[in-house]
Amino acid sequence: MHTKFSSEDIQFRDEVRAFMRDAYTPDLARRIASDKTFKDAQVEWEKKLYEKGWIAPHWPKEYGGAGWSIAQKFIYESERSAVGAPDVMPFGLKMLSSVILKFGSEAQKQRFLPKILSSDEWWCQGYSEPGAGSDLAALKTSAALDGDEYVVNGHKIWTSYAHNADWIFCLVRTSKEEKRQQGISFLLIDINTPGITIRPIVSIDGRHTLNEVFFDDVRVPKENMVGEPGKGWTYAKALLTHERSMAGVADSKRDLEQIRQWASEEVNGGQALLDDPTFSKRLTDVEIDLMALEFTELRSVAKAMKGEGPGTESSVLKIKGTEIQQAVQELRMDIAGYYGAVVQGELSSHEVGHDFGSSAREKYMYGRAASLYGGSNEIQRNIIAKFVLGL
Amino acid sequence: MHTKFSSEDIQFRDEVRAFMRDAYTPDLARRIASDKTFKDAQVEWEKKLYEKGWIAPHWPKEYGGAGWSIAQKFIYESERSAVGAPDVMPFGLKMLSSVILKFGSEAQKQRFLPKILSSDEWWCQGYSEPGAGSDLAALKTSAALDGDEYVVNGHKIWTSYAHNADWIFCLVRTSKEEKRQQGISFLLIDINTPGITIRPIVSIDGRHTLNEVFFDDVRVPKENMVGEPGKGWTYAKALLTHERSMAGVADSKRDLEQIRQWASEEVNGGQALLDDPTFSKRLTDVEIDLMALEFTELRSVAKAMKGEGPGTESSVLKIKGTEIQQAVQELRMDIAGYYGAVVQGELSSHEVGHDFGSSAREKYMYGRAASLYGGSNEIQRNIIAKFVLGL
Amino acid sequence: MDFDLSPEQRMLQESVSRFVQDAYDFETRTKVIAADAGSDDKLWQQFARLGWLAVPFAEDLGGIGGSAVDLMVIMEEFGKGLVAEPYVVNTLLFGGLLGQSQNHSIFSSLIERIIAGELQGAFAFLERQSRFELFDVTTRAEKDDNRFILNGEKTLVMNGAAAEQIIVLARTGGKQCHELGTTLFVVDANAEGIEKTGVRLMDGQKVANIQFNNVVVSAQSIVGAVDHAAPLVREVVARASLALCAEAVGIMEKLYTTTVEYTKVRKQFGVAIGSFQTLQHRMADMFIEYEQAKSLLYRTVCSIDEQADDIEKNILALKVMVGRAGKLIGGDAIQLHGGMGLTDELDVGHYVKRLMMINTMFGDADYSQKKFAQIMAA
Amino acid sequence: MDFDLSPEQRMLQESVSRFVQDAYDFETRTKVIAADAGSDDKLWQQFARLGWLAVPFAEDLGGIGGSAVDLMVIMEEFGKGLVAEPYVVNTLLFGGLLGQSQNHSIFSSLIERIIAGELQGAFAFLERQSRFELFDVTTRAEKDDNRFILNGEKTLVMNGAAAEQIIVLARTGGKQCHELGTTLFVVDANAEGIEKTGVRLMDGQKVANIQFNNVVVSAQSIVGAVDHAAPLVREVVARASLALCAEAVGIMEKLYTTTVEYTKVRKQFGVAIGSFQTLQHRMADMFIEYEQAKSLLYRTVCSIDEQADDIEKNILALKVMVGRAGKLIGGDAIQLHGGMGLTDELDVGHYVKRLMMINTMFGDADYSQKKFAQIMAA
Repeated sequence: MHTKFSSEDIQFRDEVRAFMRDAYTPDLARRIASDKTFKDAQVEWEKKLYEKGWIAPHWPKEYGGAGWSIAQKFIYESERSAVGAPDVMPFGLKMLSSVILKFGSEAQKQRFLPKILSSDEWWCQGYSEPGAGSDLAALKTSAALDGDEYVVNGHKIWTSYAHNADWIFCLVRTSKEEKRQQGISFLLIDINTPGITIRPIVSIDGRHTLNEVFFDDVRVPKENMVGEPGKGWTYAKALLTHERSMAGVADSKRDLEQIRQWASEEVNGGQALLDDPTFSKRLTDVEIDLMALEFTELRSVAKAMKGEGPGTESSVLKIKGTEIQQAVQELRMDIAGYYGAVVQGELSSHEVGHDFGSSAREKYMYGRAASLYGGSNEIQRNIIAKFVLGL
Repeated sequence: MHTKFSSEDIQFRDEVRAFMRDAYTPDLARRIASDKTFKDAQVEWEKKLYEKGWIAPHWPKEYGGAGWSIAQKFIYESERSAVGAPDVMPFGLKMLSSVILKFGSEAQKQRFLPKILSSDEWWCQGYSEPGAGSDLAALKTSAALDGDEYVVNGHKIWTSYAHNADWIFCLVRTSKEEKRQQGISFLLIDINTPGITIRPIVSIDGRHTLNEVFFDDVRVPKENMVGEPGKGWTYAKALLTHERSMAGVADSKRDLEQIRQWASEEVNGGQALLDDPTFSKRLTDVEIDLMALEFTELRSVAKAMKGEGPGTESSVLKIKGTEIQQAVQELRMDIAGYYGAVVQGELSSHEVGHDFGSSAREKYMYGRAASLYGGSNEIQRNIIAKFVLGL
Repeated sequence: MDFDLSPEQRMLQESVSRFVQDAYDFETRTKVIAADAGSDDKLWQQFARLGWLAVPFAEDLGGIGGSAVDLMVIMEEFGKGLVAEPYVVNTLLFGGLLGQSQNHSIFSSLIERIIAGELQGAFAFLERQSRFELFDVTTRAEKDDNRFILNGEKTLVMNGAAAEQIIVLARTGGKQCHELGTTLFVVDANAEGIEKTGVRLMDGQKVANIQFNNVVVSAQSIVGAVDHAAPLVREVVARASLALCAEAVGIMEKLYTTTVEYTKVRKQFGVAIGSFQTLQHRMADMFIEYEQAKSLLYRTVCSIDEQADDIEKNILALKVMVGRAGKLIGGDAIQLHGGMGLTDELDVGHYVKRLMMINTMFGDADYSQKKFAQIMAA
Repeated sequence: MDFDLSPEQRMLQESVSRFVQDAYDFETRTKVIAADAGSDDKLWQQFARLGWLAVPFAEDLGGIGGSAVDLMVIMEEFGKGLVAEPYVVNTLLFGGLLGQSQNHSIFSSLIERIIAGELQGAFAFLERQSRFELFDVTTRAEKDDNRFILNGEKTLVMNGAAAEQIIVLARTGGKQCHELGTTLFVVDANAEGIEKTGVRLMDGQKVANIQFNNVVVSAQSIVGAVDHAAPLVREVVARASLALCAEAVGIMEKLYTTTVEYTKVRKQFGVAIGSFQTLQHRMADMFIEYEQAKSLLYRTVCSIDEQADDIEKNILALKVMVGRAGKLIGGDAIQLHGGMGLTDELDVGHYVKRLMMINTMFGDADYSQKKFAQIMAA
């Protein structure tokens, strides 16, 4: 029982660390954080990774993957998030690509993978519908074959970054079966096809990442269907198991260090907030939880290194990871005090009178999503009860 | 909107207060608190109330009730618990008596009520069975008519004070019906009847209040059945609505004052525990909750004074009341520190080196029952969801 | 003992509730706060006509001399309707300081105009560094003959963008955090040397950071006594806290009932999500927290109207509970609304933001609990 | 990176686990603790034969020089079996003080006897007033030529009833709570002037309040250095804390699994109560808390065996988490067992009581968290 990495791994860690330090510049960070400059800056970042050969480490080497070991993937993720650098956009590089690699035709691989890899084509995910959220099998968007084309009609919602995307991969209903999952197919759609309308959904943080996507007699070439009709559910399922892996430990660590700093500077009647025992208690509650979670994650990685698949500990990582993130967001809001209410807009921090109040609020509000997305924490507890505890 | 009582009520309050001060002596308190002297002391206390005419305030006046208003009942309860005086044993005076008064024959009233009132006959309640706890309708103890007698066979559990009781009132199955509730009858049984065996159950606080009661061909005169055969469930139900009323506000208040005192005397490295902000935070959490609960109770009493029946707020009172009690018990344990582990037995407090550690532990352990009995807090939340929120 | 409203109070409740239903739906509110001022003068006139602006003022000042219960009734309904108009700041803070000061007679014309809905006022207390310490004041008022010269900055002044008159808490003596040596001045918002920066807050209200550069104020503009602002400020802030807590209780009622209704109609896996036991228990907890907050609100208003000796303690306890229960109810309301709860379109997030604002105002739950603990230990 | 046990460690685990299964069922344990000594000498001999008593001691003292992981393995299994034998006090506290002191060579025969299972020892640190401050010591050792005279009282001394030798923490200088000026003495339990009162604790162990009335001890009986007991005591207490936390993690595993199994078979309203979603989620939370505590335990033992620089921080964090998670898991285990959980007959309540004891030992969760916060702020 030990926590040491091999010397090769440590060498690799140093390489990643150096790359991150050089490539992820403060200027890039600033532009990625702003709605207006986000897409260009994110593409710039992804192209750096692409050139380094690190953009799709989990892909097979022949398609441009890095051939990393589990340990290397973990080290890469830790180093990346330790400096706060963003992950790649997952829709093409993680989600769709695993489906195409496993179930797509050779033509689809040739057509789509290179531009995903180079970040030249952005994807979004068309799964959820107004009547089909956690219960995805209830989806209604239909695709009817008409000659060589599918005609798609329906309404997707909560589509992240649809307004930045070139393509959308959709679950659509191609037939009505007894078992609801069986009539679902997996279809790739050029988002500029006539008949597609994108409506932005402003989130409670005041920002725009989500959209509704309406399909009105949208014609899609039938070669854009992945695999067989009616098997879309199976493909999507295979993908979902890839989704949960990291618990955001490095990010939360960085946030907590920042919070210690801010709390030492925020003064109330002569006493720094950090010296207020009530605040200190809340802060150390989270710090201790995170110290534990870090090792829950390491235990999971160590299992994976021995070839044991990601087990049910991913539900623990998801629940605790998001609980810690939300506690962090709450601490940050509480440090900001009155200034957490500010909607900064075009004002400078000097005009507002505070550095992080407005972004603390945005993160707090946006963070409410963490316990909902990727399988809500309620569903994660169902999973633990069923698959771990056998209830 | 106001909190004032009428001048008659205030006069009554003063009378109760004076009585409690004089009648509930420290010596009596000490003897009631000890397993060995409990029964005699409790009877002595109840006889004082009997002589004052206060032992059964909710009974009709003709049977010895006090004819009190809702306000008077509330005042009495508040004053009684403010000095820590125990309630009367509920099994005869509260539970059985309401069933007999409502559904019993004249002969049963004459036979049983006077001795209940004078505390000369003690009762216990034979409801729960090993396979029938919260789901009481699953009970199996049977009573078969044989001539003029019922022959009872079965096994009751969690029977509080069976070892102190003269009689037991039981729910028994007299026939097997489609609907499980319909075969249940309400039977009064002399606990000294041959065929009855009482086995003590020691609780995790080390004390003995609970018992199992075994019935082996126990013959019970058929005139001891209350009301009609098969209606026992209805009678018991009518009784259950009486059970929840007070949230133990006065007791918790007294406990919290005591805790403030102890915490100011308990010192750690020169600092009194009361001055430790973490402890102070936990203590004031409970105090604030209790300040609110006191008015949740008053709101409920005010409704009752206007003739509106005890509504679903009794679930709120039960949940919050027991949560507060358990938080109080935990605070007391934590003040005691190492000494909370002591099982004092025959040792003096001087020998142990601590005054309240052992009793803090007993109360803490016994207090685990509060969230289970009288409808577990989970069931109370079901009730709120169903009957208040309409879910 | 009786917790029913009087017939007059029921009428008042009815009147505010009808206003919210008829004239202040969520769409209207969204438009009102989107406007630059963050409030609507026509609506304000309606408040005046309905007599609501007179409620907190004593009868000899032309007011109604309303009780704490009256105030609670108005604020709870405002909460349910998420009313963004600057009622608290105009009548309880600005108006309260004027009306409850010992020299209130010289401000009678200002008070008349407040009641008539003709004057927007503000109370500038916060500074960049002061956090929740009301008397952490560095803005200085230097005596210069019969007048004072104001220098400094007040931040996030509620209604500060729209106000014509601003009461400023300034230091005339003593050290930075001392209560003694603080004085209140009524200042014309257009006086020379005043510079405002409008700032939008998350609940839609428009506040202002205000700089005072050698602003000249006369000695007649002093509210209360020189150096002794503290007792008056504390009294007025306590009343405003109570009002905000009543508003919060109204918001919590709205949030828990809205959530219950949503989970009855929202279906997943073929059943209403409100049929899942864990969600039922969470909503039961929302209800319990609401009921407890409401009880503590009743306790507090009764103690005020009965002039009991535990008013300060009750208000602090209420502030703590409203802060904590607000976080719980707000968080669960969003979580149980799922994706919808995360959109700006739905009203839920806006109610939650207002609850968050109220938690912070005049000291958050942690801060209020510390003050509560001090009183209990005294 | 690897969190598997070595083959030797698996054998050790197997050995303790088999002992618990074969020789230490709940009935046996109940009998053992009911005996006046609160432990069983035959079992203790078995511990010695199996080599467990040698694990914590360095090889040059006749021990095995076990790692923190080895210790964890033993203690987790002890936890699962609710083993009441005085392992921690004999090998880690009493034995640890002797073996880790700079003058350990003069105690080699005592250490041999500990390892052989022939000597019961105790460590008397607590006093009536001292609560969690290890060095709040009033028991005085006055120097008198080449010997010391002990006066004072030590309370709730673990294994104090059975111990033949007791290490006493006494004051030889300095003020009441000062670390400096405390000294350790090995004292014969039968020495003149010693008076013991046996006290039973809730986990069944028999401790003693011990009075020292002019007890004469020689200078040779000093463990470590005069006036400088603190570093040694802290080191030994840290190791004992770790061991208790490992025991607690074993207990938590037992409690959550037992509870899950119970709810699978216990029926209400015609279905297993484990099918109710709220109970499922509570058990999911028990599992999560257990997993987190286990992770922190791994973190801590690895940091010790790798001589990392965050050992003290890790042990404190672990102590906090074990205290809190223990309360949650213990409370829910009782609640979900319903009436059965409240009986003395079922083992659940006894596991819970042991968890409660462990929370208190050497400072409860609140206290440990304060010390953790101090390290973080440093």
